[in-house]
Amino acid sequence: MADPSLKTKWSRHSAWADILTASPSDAARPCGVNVVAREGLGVAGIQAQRGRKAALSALVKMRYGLELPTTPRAVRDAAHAFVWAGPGQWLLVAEQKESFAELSELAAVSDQSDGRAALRLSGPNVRDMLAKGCMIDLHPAAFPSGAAAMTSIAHIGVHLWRVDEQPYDRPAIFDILVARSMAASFWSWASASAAEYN
Amino acid sequence: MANATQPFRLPQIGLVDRNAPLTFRFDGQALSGFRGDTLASALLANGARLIGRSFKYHRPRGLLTAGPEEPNGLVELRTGARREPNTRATVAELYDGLEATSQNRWPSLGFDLLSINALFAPALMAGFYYKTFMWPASFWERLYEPAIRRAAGLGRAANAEDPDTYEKAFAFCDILVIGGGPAGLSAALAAGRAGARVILCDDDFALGGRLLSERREIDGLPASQWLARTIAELESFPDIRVMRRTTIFGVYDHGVYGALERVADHVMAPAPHQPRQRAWRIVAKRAILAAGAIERPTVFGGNDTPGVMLAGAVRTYVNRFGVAPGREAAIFTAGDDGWNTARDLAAAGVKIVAVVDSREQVDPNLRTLCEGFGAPLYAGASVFGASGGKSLRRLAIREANGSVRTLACDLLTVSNGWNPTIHLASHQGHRPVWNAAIHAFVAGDLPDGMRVAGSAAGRFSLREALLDGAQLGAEAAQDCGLATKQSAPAPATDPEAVAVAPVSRVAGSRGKAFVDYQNDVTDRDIELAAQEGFRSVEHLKRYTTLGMATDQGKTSNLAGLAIMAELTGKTIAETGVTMFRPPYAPVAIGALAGHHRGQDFRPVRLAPTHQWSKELGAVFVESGLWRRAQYYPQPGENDWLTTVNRETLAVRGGVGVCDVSTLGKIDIQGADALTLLERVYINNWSNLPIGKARYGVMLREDGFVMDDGTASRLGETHFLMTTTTANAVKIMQHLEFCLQVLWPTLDVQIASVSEQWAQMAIAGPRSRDLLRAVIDEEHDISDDAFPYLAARMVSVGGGVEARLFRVSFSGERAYELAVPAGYGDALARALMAAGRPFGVTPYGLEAMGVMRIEKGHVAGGELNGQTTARDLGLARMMSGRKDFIGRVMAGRPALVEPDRPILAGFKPVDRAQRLRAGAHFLGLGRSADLDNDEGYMTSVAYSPNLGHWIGLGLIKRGAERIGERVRAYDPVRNGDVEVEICNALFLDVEGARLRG
Amino acid sequence: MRYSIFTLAAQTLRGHRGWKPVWRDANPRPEYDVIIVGGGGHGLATAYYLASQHGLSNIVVLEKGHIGSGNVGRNTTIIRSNYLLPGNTPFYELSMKLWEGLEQDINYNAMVSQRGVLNLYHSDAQRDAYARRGNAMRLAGADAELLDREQVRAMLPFLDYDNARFPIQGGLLQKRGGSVRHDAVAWGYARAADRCGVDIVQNCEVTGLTIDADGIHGVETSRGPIRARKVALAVAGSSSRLAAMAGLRLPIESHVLQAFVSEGLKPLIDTVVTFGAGHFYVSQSDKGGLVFGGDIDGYNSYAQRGNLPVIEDVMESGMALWPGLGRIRVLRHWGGIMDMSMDGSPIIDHTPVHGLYLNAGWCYGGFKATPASGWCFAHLIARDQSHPVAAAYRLDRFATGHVIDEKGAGAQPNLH
Amino acid sequence: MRLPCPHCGTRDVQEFTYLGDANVKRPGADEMSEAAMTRYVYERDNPAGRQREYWHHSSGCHAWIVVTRDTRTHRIESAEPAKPLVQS
Ligand SMILES: Cc1cc2nc3c(=O)[nH]c(=O)nc-3n(C[C@H](O)[C@H](O)[C@H](O)COP(=O)(O)OP(=O)(O)OC[C@H]3O[C@@H](n4cnc5c(N)ncnc54)[C@H](O)[C@@H]3O)c2cc1C
Ligand SMILES: NC(=O)c1ccc[n+]([C@@H]2O[C@H](COP(=O)([O-])OP(=O)(O)OC[C@H]3O[C@@H](n4cnc5c(N)ncnc54)[C@H](O)[C@@H]3O)[C@@H](O)[C@H]2O)c1
Ligand SMILES: Cc1cc2nc3c(=O)[nH]c(=O)nc-3n(C[C@H](O)[C@H](O)[C@H](O)COP(=O)(O)O)c2cc1C
Ligand SMILES: [Zn+2]
Repeated sequence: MADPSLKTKWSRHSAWADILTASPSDAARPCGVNVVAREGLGVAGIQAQRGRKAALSALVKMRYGLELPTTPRAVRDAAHAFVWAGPGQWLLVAEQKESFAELSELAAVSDQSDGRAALRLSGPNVRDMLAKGCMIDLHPAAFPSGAAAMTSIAHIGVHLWRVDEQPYDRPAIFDILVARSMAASFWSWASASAAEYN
Repeated sequence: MANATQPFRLPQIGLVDRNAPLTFRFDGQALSGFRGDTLASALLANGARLIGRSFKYHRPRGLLTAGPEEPNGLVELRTGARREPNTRATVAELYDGLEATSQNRWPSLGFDLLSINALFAPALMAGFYYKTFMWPASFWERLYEPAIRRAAGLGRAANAEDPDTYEKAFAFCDILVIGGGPAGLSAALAAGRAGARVILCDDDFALGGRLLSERREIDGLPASQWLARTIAELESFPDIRVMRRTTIFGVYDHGVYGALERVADHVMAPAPHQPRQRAWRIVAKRAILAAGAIERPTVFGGNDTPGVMLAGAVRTYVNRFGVAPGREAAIFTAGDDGWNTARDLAAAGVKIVAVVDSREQVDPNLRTLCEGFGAPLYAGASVFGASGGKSLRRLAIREANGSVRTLACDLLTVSNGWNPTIHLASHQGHRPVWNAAIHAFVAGDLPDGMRVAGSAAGRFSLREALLDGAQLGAEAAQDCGLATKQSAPAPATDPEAVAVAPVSRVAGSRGKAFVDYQNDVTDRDIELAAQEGFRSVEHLKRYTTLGMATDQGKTSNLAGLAIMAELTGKTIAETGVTMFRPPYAPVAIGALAGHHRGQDFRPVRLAPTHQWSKELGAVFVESGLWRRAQYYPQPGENDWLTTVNRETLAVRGGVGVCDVSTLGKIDIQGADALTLLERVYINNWSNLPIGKARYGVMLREDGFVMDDGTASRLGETHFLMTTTTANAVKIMQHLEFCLQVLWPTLDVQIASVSEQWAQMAIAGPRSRDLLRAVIDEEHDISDDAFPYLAARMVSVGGGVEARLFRVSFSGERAYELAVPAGYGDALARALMAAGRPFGVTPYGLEAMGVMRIEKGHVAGGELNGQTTARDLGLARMMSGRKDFIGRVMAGRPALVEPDRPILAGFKPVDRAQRLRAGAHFLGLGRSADLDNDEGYMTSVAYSPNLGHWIGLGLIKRGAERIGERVRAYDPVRNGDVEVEICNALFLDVEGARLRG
Repeated sequence: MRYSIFTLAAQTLRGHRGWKPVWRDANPRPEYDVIIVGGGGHGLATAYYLASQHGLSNIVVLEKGHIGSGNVGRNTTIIRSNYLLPGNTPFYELSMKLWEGLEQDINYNAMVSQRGVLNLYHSDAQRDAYARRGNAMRLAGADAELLDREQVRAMLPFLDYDNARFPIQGGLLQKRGGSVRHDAVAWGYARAADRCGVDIVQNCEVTGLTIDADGIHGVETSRGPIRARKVALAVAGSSSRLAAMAGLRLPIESHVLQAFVSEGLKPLIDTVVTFGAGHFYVSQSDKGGLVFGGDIDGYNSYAQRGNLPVIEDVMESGMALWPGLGRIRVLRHWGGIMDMSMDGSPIIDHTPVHGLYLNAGWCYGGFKATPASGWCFAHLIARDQSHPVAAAYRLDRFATGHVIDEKGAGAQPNLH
Repeated sequence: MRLPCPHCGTRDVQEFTYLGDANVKRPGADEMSEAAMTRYVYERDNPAGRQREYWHHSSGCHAWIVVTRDTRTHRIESAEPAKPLVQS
């Protein structure tokens, strides 16, 4: 389903506008940390209604072909990810903005597409960089592919999950969401923390 | 043996890199050293012995140790904004261009006027200040205290903004190994071989611990080979992190360890993007404390004379740094270990002038060794006086038979046994226990997950260090669920003797005998403390300041309490030891703050229209974490009041727009959503139709007002609640508590959508006209279709979903229009473009505040956590038909006392006078004292509509006193204004403007 | 022996052989008129004022460890009377007046140093709240000045005015506020009480209260039972534990507050400063250490030590306020267990048990209260009637709603 | 400190908000009185030892949890969701 607001002439302001101005890296050298802003995502908060968790799982399975995770994990395919967001709660992250109305039968759905600013972080030093603020263990043994967590970094709440399928000793790729209003502060921390690797 | 510029540098010996000469300055004098030196070793190499002055008596002091326990050798390192006072020369790594200055002396290190204190020393006994300086009382602040302060302190802080940056970091492991000496290295190796995730930290820049300082063999080869091999193997494991220059400074609950990594302290200035230091929070399942041991001095007269040094430190200077701390050395030892120093000094070519062994029985082998030095051995003897002022010259020795002799020398090495470094084992309040066999305290109960290995466990031989490490490393790996392979046989070590019969103090000393060097605590001070009743070790510490200096008594505590034990006739075990506290070694405040300083102290929250406001020249104000537009000055307006008046009048006269995105917005859905609202708000919700909003007030459980805001019914079981900006997070948490804990059976789902929606207030008589121009045509917003308090989904800009609410804070016809935050900027611009014909004016928080005060709406000033709904004139809202949070407690006698201050309006009687929030109300003609205090002004504004200042306030029986005059008394701003009490509604009493 | 420059000089000549114990280390007798439980500042001051103001002398102070080992010996030494609410202001002002004459009264130099206490504000709302408080202080006869940014800058030029996340707009200054040498308060009161005949018994833990229908008859201790018809509790962080021995539940939680001291430095800062936008306050001790602290750790604790997050929070706040702290090193940090009351204000009252008196709920601000607390508690114990300035500190105020909630934080002891 | 969130796993205490004693129960409609509410709102056992207490995983999953902890040693015995397992 296409975003109904796409016909507007109003322009949508990226959460990273005026913030992610230039790449912090020196193009000539390989980067320790790569940062990509994820734009245009559709994000929805989903909470099962009382007694409807199983039905919701079934609906998600049917409609998206994905299994709703019941532990802190992200279950994804190319177009969608269902990320655990607390007991009975998920974030649905769609590569493109779309309607989530279908799920409203069984769940409280709240659009969060504009409320979250998303980054994809990768590179050989991505864990070193995240360790400068992230209070959870991102070692592959503790945070394998598909693991997800809500936590805070540098006093900013984040939702992050591992999206790569890399073997144990390969650098990982993380998707990370922060509140839109704090994107600039998050970047101030992230760019300072990555600086020594770029 | 001399090197032209470093006369005390030994040829060939040591680990410094002779191919990397470095230059540095001490007190302005250019000196040189090598890479691998510490400032201390380089100073000694250059023949510098006087390094600093003591705290109280300003006595000349030299180096006592070679490690972090150093009490004397403190300097100001670096210059300008990078100056670091009290830096221990013994751990400061030498770098090219280093500058250090001696401290706590005036005018110079060699000639210090305050050394005159030493003359008064007889009066300046422990705690003398408690007994005097009481008369006249006012002289304390004016005279005595400033003098004491100037004399006290040690180094001078830069007190300029620190130019360097810091980082924090978090690390996780199975096993944390604290200390990279033989015990720690073998522990890490055993754990690593078992596949554990290991972090090995060492304070030093080189791994090896005491092995770097000793001439030892492992498996028949120099220990350095074992060291190199072990380090190489450790570094080959991907899951072992070896952290040099990293001190574990504290042990916290549940396996959390604080560590400080000195990333760039060994260079002139950090590289760009490099932090100076990094503070780590390490989370470990298991920890092995392999922190080694600290040597203890003996207390005797003149023991602080520069040139008196600990024997182990002397070996460090000789063997590791290739420096001879003197040319003619006497050895004073209470055990076998002092003899190692004699042997190593002799091997390095230093002349041994005498060995004084306090034990009567000295092993014949050692006697033979002494003969080899060509030096006399005094067994059962002691050194009871050392003298020479700024540098040791002479010793007074009392022999076993009581005869006294003097001896010339420039170095005295003191060996009195070692204390295990167990500070970290005690950080959680576990008391160490006395081990009489080694005459030292060892760790007792341990923090969960910690074990102690090697010297730190009081097992002082190299063999034991290697054995303990290998065993505890393997056990810790097993505890983490890892299988360990058959361990390799422990490496063989050369023989060593570690017997010792410690001497805490030498009786009948000549001259002052220091226990705590840095704080100038002598054995006499301890005697005085005992005499005056300060006999518990904690009293002793606090009364004499023993162990309270920058070294925290690492070398001195034991001697102090041994003397107290002797004076009170108790054992040391009964006497006990003072509490060890973090940090193990002092930690820079900047490191623990990390990134969070200046603008990064706390995150900033920016509204979706921030950029737009900025372009309009808004002046921003901090409001919680948000940065909000306060007002929008235009050219020519040079005070804020002019701007705010213009904005206010523009709204009341036409239309204004204001970002209100910062309000908390909570989406509430579910079959029982209405029930939730009924239980958390004081007023009634059951009759709220779909498509309508209502104002609500919430109480805390104690009956005081918590928050207010509107909630809108978007569907049968779907509501949107707004909260004040300040309470957004708190209310969400409150609702989660209600739903998860108080009423878990309710079928309600809540989600914060505060970030999702940008929201603009559009207020003023022309607001509907303006809206008409931005809202898509198909939506009817006529007053019939969209009356006051309507709430509905609409669309704007040709299909952008939006929510429209007809609510008003300003008292004007007003709307709030919400769009997804990505369109917030576009919305603001569209409103401005469409509003040009109506003279649309952006307004900020100030104008909003003026208008709400004109309408008597309560906000932060009134919702201060001390007011009840009744105080705020909202008692009528409290439903009597239902239960809600806070209902019962709001009925307590004190909350319904008729005399409580109640909300009212206030106008200056002389309309030209200004009002101020915070003024207290006094009856006219009443004196300014507490008995006449009737309440206070909560908020004020200049009303451009009325042409004078107005205020809201809480005053006793306010509602009954309309028309009465009182004083608004504000002495802290020299204010005393006569005001009239009026209705807290200054404008449009009938509400005609609100409805159009 | 009186302390003075003359005795000091005389003793110096005699090699200090004549100094006597500062207080007697008494052994407990079987019975007293009044038992005071807790050898902290409040208990010792109460004993002294009972003896010196009310003529009682058959008094014992029982201390489970050594005197001063509780909060009096581990606090950040700030004294001030800058309170807002009428239940508090006159009490703290009495305390300030007693501090001002303390040393001459007890003949012990506790180093009462009126170097000023400055609370910074960072917003208009905070300014007005401070104005409200400053005005309340002036009405109560205390001194208070509201400074603007430039006046603060003139006093403390090194704070961050230009790049601060929460810029300083000004401050509320109480010049008579300041600091007092913490240990000396305990020792000085102990010496003064001892000279009035009070027994101070250390290493004597109260393990039970002997109560029947007529009230209290004494206490059980680790050194045996002791009888008295009046027992007064002044045990700060242990209040709930002692109250539980009498079957009472208090509106109190015990929380840990941490404190920090830096390495010794030459004089840097002359006043006490509190940061209004974060959790940080700092002063400099006579020895040169910066003494500072911040917020409580935030959960019930009886361990006298804290955890890293709050330590880091304090350092972040410190750096945000005063960027020159960066290279200054923390030397030691420790914690104390505070009796956090549900409205942030203390209790000095009878209990439902006849003869059992309670002094508790001091939160992180009871050091400054020491003299007035002792003064008013002694009054209550001796006359069985509240002292007028402490009349609001009733135990039943939570039931009646007469709470004294300076911060408006509500019934949450960890928010005060 | 580190608290074991039953949903997220063990996390730094910094992610949580403390409320206090979990043994106090809000009086039900039939027992509601000022005296009962005073006990609920103000009075606490404040034990030196084992305490059941409410924490909110505010930087994590937003669940309220009940942690059993020793207030003298900070040692944690257990943690469970505060919300009873109602039909899901
Ligand atoms: C880190 C920190 C900083 C602070 N900063 C300030 C400040 O700057 N300004 C300020 O005004 N206040 C401050 N306070 C608060 C202040 O220290 C306390 O409120 C005050 O000291 C409490 O009174 P007290 O001195 O009598 O308590 P304590 O000194 O704690 O005395 C209570 C005594 O009772 C004893 N005791 C307990 N149980 C028993 C028993 N069963 N039997 C016998 N004895 C028992 C204890 O051992 C203890 O010695 C601070 C507190 C802390 C922890
Ligand atoms: N002859 C004697 O009487 C005697 C006495 C004591 C020690 N020794 C010798 O010392 C060695 C003992 O080996 P060991 O491994 O037990 O101790 P060690 O002293 O060799 O190593 C301890 C290491 O821990 C580090 N360390 C200490 N505290 C630290 C902290 N908080 N954070 C990070 N690092 C810290 C030190 O920098 C040091 O490198 C043996 O060689 C033994 O023979 C001999
Ligand atoms: C105002 C003040 C200043 C202090 N200054 C020092 C100091 O300079 N050096 C030091 O080691 N400890 C200092 N301390 C801390 C004490 O050593 C001790 O940690 C504290 O009183 C708590 O006791 P504890 O650690 O034994 O539990 C100071 C304490 C206070 C209250
Ligand atoms: Zn969780």
